[in-house]
Amino acid sequence: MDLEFTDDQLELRDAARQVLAGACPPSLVRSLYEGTGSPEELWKVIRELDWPALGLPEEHGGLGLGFVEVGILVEELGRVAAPSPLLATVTQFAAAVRGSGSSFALGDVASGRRTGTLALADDGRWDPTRPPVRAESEGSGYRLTGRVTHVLDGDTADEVAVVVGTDRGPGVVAVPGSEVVASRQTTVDPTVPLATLEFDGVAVPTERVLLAPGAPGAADAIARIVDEATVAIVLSTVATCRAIFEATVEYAKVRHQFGRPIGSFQAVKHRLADCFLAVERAGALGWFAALTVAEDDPRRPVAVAMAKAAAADCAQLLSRDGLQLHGGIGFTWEYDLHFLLKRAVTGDLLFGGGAFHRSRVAAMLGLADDGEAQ
Amino acid sequence: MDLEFTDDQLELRDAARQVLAGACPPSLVRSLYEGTGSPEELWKVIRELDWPALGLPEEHGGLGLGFVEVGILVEELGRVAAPSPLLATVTQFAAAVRGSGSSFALGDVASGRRTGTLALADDGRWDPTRPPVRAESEGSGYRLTGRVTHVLDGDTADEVAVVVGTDRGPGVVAVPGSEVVASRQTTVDPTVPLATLEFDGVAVPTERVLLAPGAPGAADAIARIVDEATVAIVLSTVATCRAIFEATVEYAKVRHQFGRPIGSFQAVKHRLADCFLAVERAGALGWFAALTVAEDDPRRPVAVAMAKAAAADCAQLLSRDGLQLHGGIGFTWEYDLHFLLKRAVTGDLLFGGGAFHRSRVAAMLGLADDGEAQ
Amino acid sequence: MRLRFDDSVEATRQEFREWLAANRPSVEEMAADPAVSTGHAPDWARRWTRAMFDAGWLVPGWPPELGGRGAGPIETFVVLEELAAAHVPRTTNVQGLGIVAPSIVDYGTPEQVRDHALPILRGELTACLGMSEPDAGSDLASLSTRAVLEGDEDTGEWVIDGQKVWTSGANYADFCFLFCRTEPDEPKHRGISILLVPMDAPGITVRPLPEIVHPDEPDLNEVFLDGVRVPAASLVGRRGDGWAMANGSLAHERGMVWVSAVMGLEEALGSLVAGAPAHLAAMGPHERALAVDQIVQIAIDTQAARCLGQRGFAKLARGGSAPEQALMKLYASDCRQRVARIAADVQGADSLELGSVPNDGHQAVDEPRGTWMEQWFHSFANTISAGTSEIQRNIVAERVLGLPRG
Amino acid sequence: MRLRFDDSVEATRQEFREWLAANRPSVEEMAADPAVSTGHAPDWARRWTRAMFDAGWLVPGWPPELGGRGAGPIETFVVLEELAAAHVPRTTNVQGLGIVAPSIVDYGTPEQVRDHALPILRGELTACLGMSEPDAGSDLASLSTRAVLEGDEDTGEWVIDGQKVWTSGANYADFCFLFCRTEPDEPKHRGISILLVPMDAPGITVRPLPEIVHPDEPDLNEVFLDGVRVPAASLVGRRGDGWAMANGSLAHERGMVWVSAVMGLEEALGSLVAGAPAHLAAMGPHERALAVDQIVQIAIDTQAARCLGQRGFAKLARGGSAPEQALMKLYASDCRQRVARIAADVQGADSLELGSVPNDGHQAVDEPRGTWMEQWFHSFANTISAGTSEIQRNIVAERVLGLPRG
Repeated sequence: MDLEFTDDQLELRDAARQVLAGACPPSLVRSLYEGTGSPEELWKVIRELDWPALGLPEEHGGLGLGFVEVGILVEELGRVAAPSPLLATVTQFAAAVRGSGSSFALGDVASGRRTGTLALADDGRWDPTRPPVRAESEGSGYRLTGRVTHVLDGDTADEVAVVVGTDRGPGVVAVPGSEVVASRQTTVDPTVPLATLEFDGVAVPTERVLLAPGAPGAADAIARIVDEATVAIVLSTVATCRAIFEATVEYAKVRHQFGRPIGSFQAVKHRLADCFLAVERAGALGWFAALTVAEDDPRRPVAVAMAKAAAADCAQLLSRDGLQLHGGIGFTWEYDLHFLLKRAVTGDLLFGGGAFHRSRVAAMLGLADDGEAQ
Repeated sequence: MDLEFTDDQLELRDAARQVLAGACPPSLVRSLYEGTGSPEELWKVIRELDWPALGLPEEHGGLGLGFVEVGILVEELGRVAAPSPLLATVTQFAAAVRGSGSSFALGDVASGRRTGTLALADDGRWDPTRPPVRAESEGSGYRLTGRVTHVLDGDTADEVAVVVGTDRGPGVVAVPGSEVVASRQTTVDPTVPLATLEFDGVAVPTERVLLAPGAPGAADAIARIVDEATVAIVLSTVATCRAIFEATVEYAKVRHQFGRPIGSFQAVKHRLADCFLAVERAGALGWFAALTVAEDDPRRPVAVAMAKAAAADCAQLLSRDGLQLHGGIGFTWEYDLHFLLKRAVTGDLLFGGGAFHRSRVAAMLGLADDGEAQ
Repeated sequence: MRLRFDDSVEATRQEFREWLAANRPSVEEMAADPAVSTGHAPDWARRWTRAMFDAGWLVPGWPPELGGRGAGPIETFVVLEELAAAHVPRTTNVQGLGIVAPSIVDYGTPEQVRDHALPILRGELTACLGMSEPDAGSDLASLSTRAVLEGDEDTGEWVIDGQKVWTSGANYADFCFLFCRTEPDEPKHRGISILLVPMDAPGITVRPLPEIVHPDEPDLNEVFLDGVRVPAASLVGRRGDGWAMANGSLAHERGMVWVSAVMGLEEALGSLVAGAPAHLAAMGPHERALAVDQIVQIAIDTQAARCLGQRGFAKLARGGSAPEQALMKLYASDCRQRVARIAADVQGADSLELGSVPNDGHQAVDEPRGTWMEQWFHSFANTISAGTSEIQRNIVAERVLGLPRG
Repeated sequence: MRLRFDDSVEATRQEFREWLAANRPSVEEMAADPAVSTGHAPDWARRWTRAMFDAGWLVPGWPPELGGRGAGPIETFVVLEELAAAHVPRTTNVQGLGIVAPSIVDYGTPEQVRDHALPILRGELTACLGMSEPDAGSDLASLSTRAVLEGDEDTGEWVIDGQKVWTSGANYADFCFLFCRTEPDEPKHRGISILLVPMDAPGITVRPLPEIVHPDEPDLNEVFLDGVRVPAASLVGRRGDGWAMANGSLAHERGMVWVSAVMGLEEALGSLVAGAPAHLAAMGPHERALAVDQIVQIAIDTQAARCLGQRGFAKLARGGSAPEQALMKLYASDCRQRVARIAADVQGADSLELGSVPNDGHQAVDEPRGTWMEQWFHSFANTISAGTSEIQRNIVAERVLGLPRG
């Protein structure tokens, strides 16, 4: 097992970081918080760099790189709390298309002409075995009914991959964003726009059925899709936490109290050492999980659940200690730290929090009581 | 609510502490650890001071004081890890007799002529609703079958109060120690002697039935008896933890590293502040629970379960940090600290650990799933 | 030790409970015009403070002329307990009633009591507390806002220059209880004095600092003082005694500050337990047990905070010392933070929603309010201000445990 | 990044696995005569070390004359992994093989290599490490055991006086790798040298320090040195370079020390998971969920320790730096402590029983062994020795995060 980046991967990371330093400064993030800006310009830069195409196969206009490279971009976007449709488009929608064995709209995704997302959450619970949207057969297609919450970019995405339940088992279909009734949720982090989608008898023609309900292996394929989306949230969230960590270390070096930098106080040192551990721990588990996705390794379900649980621990600790160690300044709207704090808090809970994922691990270790959600 | 001692109570505490400083030095505790001593001399001192009689009613030769005063003695014994039959005799056996509405052998308990204990644990689980000993009616008495573990002083007590299950519900009987097959368990703390008792058809005549199975309110009475015994373990354990805490604070003041007392390092200070909180927290909850026992207050079941959970937290923290902050010296057999550490570890688990008691609180708050043990 | 108070105490409780029911501000009027800053006293709050003052319930331990009735500490405790149970704030101007007025009563001149303390107690004026500075947060004794006396101590004027920060309520308060350096040549703890400064004095600029939650209702402020002039008679107590008085002020009602913290915690726990079942029902059995256990743990902490507070209180009420009281700020603010985060976690991703809990005005502005996630963010005000939790641990270790300074 | 090693590495693994199956000490012989001190090498252990040496598996990265085969770090890792999977210790003389022999190879003379390092590597001698002193525990640079050179640097003798403590294995070891102060006038970090001292030299008294668990098999010792004389040629490396070498020694195989820690943790977790169901079955559903969650949490930690270790290892193997490696001792020893306590808690009061798990000799003496509660107590040896966890946090904060010294 080799958990370190190759030289090419390091180069990609550095290039991405440099681009985002210019294209996604804190002032852009602030403009979203203050309702004065939009992510459009950044999205243009990202499309020009072909990032949407990075992990897609060459036959669909992609660059043919793998999930590790996609993860590197996800990390860099998370580091700066970037508002961008890339995460949902690539790690949710495209993952759903490809994980379904389809190639629907991948060309448009690669070229950046279409954005997308994944709809699964039932009142804030992401359980692929219990999707909240029902699909009834109608001709050769389906008709959808139900309500999904916490859909990332749900009110702006061009395409929504919907995990649906039927009497024959679950499946995945694609619905145009224009046919969905979406309500933007007012949440703590405007760079992670979430929406509630209502499906009130939306018709899905056969060419938009990505994974036919009842197809052999459908449940496993959906589990894999959700795992891929979950790992992306992990990488993004841990990167955000690392940014909090680095900001806090820097602050501890320059902020003086009692005539010395607060970072020279042992209690501060020890907390920062513990924060460092939390970030490294979640990062190492996150990349291990990403590799199991990249290589389709059978350890994937446990690895992903463990990684999300660790990311939740990390987000809880870093959002708390990052804020506490900054003292009053971090508590003010004017200081940029809270963008990261709120992004960490959001990443902690999207696609399930720590206790949910630990309960999945318990079931997979064979330790949970019967009837446990997997 | 007044959680502070009265002047009389403070006087009792100081007197007890002074007596034990002389009668129970660390060398006595060590002699038990090394198999060279016995608790006999200390027990003689305790009997001469009428401590067994302290909390018993005057009509049975007692001094007529209350559970708070008994708790004060229990704390002082716990502080010095004293080996003594007092705890089991007074807070388990006599509590069982009185809680059953009986006065069996109380005169002999008060005079110190008879010691006693309580048998309830089923493989290390103290659940008054599921006693491991069955009683079958035989004439006007009963015949007992079953096996109980972790009986305090179980191989030496003169009388064993046994919680028994019958088809008509639970009850309590007294069995002479001489009629029981007891095997001493080899456990981490020889000052808290535990034994396994086998009941292989032991006959109990009617005069030894303390609480008749099927009597109205028997289950409640037994719950109250177990709560009283549990609170005593709490007070004893927290007192032991406080002794660890005080020893560690003193050590931190005198042990020098890097040219200064280790107690001047902020990390050590903060850990000791957290230890102080853990001790005060468990102590305050312990005394609140003791008051609910003393005054037969309806908040008792929740208060006792909370107090035992907090005592477990406290014992876990103080056994760990007490040992860690002492460094190598605390790790040696020659240094007396380990008597306290092992006593704390024992008190954490006797009468149920933290998770068990939190599960009781959950049930009492109405938050647990159905079928939960109360 | 015993569980119950004397009958006479319970009689006082009953008397206050009846008076409260008849005189309290209504739920509707509080919700219609909630305080938006700790320096802000809406009309209902001014009337309410005056009613408490007139009836002798405002500071029960004080004599009637100061809004009290010469009651004992246990009676005062019972009044606070009943206010909390009724969801009525004792005041919206927390620093004014809790620290400024008592300090003026303790250290001020009769004129200062008449013109500053009594108006606070009658709900006519609000006050803020000018302590922290950009480079003197936890290290208050390093403050550098300077006041120079021009003229003599009777007829002269103090000229004040400097900057305060994190000044709660300065955007609404009528005057400031201002800590300044007046004796620059003395050791830093001995060079600080306290001045009473009208907030509308020329040279004062208040810049509100929106917070990371509820940024539309800022309570914290920067206060810039540029050649601000106040009469020599604005000095509270003696020159250079400010640090000593600060320790006195902050310790004011030290036997009582835990009460509002614990009751806030109990209220939060109550909301959590009441709201949890709907969320718990959606969880699988394993996740549910973990969520329940978090609730149980904070319930135990809440009970412990109550017991610890009352235990220390009993010791102080008897004139003894109560080392455990030093833990109360640390513990209560930590618990208040955790209860909010636990409650947010129980809600799952739904906790990310903002603004869904209206301000009903029943809490002081400096208490965490709003959704659970908003409360969690807000709770850092308590773990950071008036001595961070880190400083509190140092204080406990050094002053209570006697560990040597580093 | 990838999950699998190269085929050539897997071929080495297979080769070693076959050799191991054919040459390993049997379960029965290890259990019949387990090592009782880290200075103790039972006969089977001596034969085993010699067999590893002869086959070039003992230190795979070294040349054949030193018991290796010039293998790369990944092959070495694979060998350690297979040993752990087979429950065979690499050595019973942990400090000898892990620190003393490599240090002599790095810094010693050819004669020292011949007479001290090679005998360790061939299982003929055992060594202990004389570092800590009563007043120099975490603060090693303050050590005061003194060595004075009588005569010249070729033919003279060092005369040693002082006291060591917590010296693992000193009660069985053949010689000591002894840190002494030889340059009392230099700054304290520059005055320390290393001497090779036979443990049977006149003037050495070893007093075993029974531990709070397993007191009948002490591994730690006090070592008193009273006018002990060794030849001048016993000096390892240069005078006054001892501190620098210590940092070199302790960092030896720094890319690898995590391996045994992580594998010990994985083994402990495996035992916990295997033994838990019987205890879980007796619990109610709520308590069971809490116990399971503790197991899950330590399982996540175990997996994380493995991933962290391998991530840092990959960086080092490429010649980069790996700041996360600095966390490994802290993290692994903390996890090892927690897994034992969690397992004890799962057992409930049954965990109080002592002595019910015999020593089967498959672990090094300095690893936690016995019942879970015994393991828990024993685990403090790792969180205290060779830099307490507190010191480790300081090191991480200062050296890795670049925070200023206090």
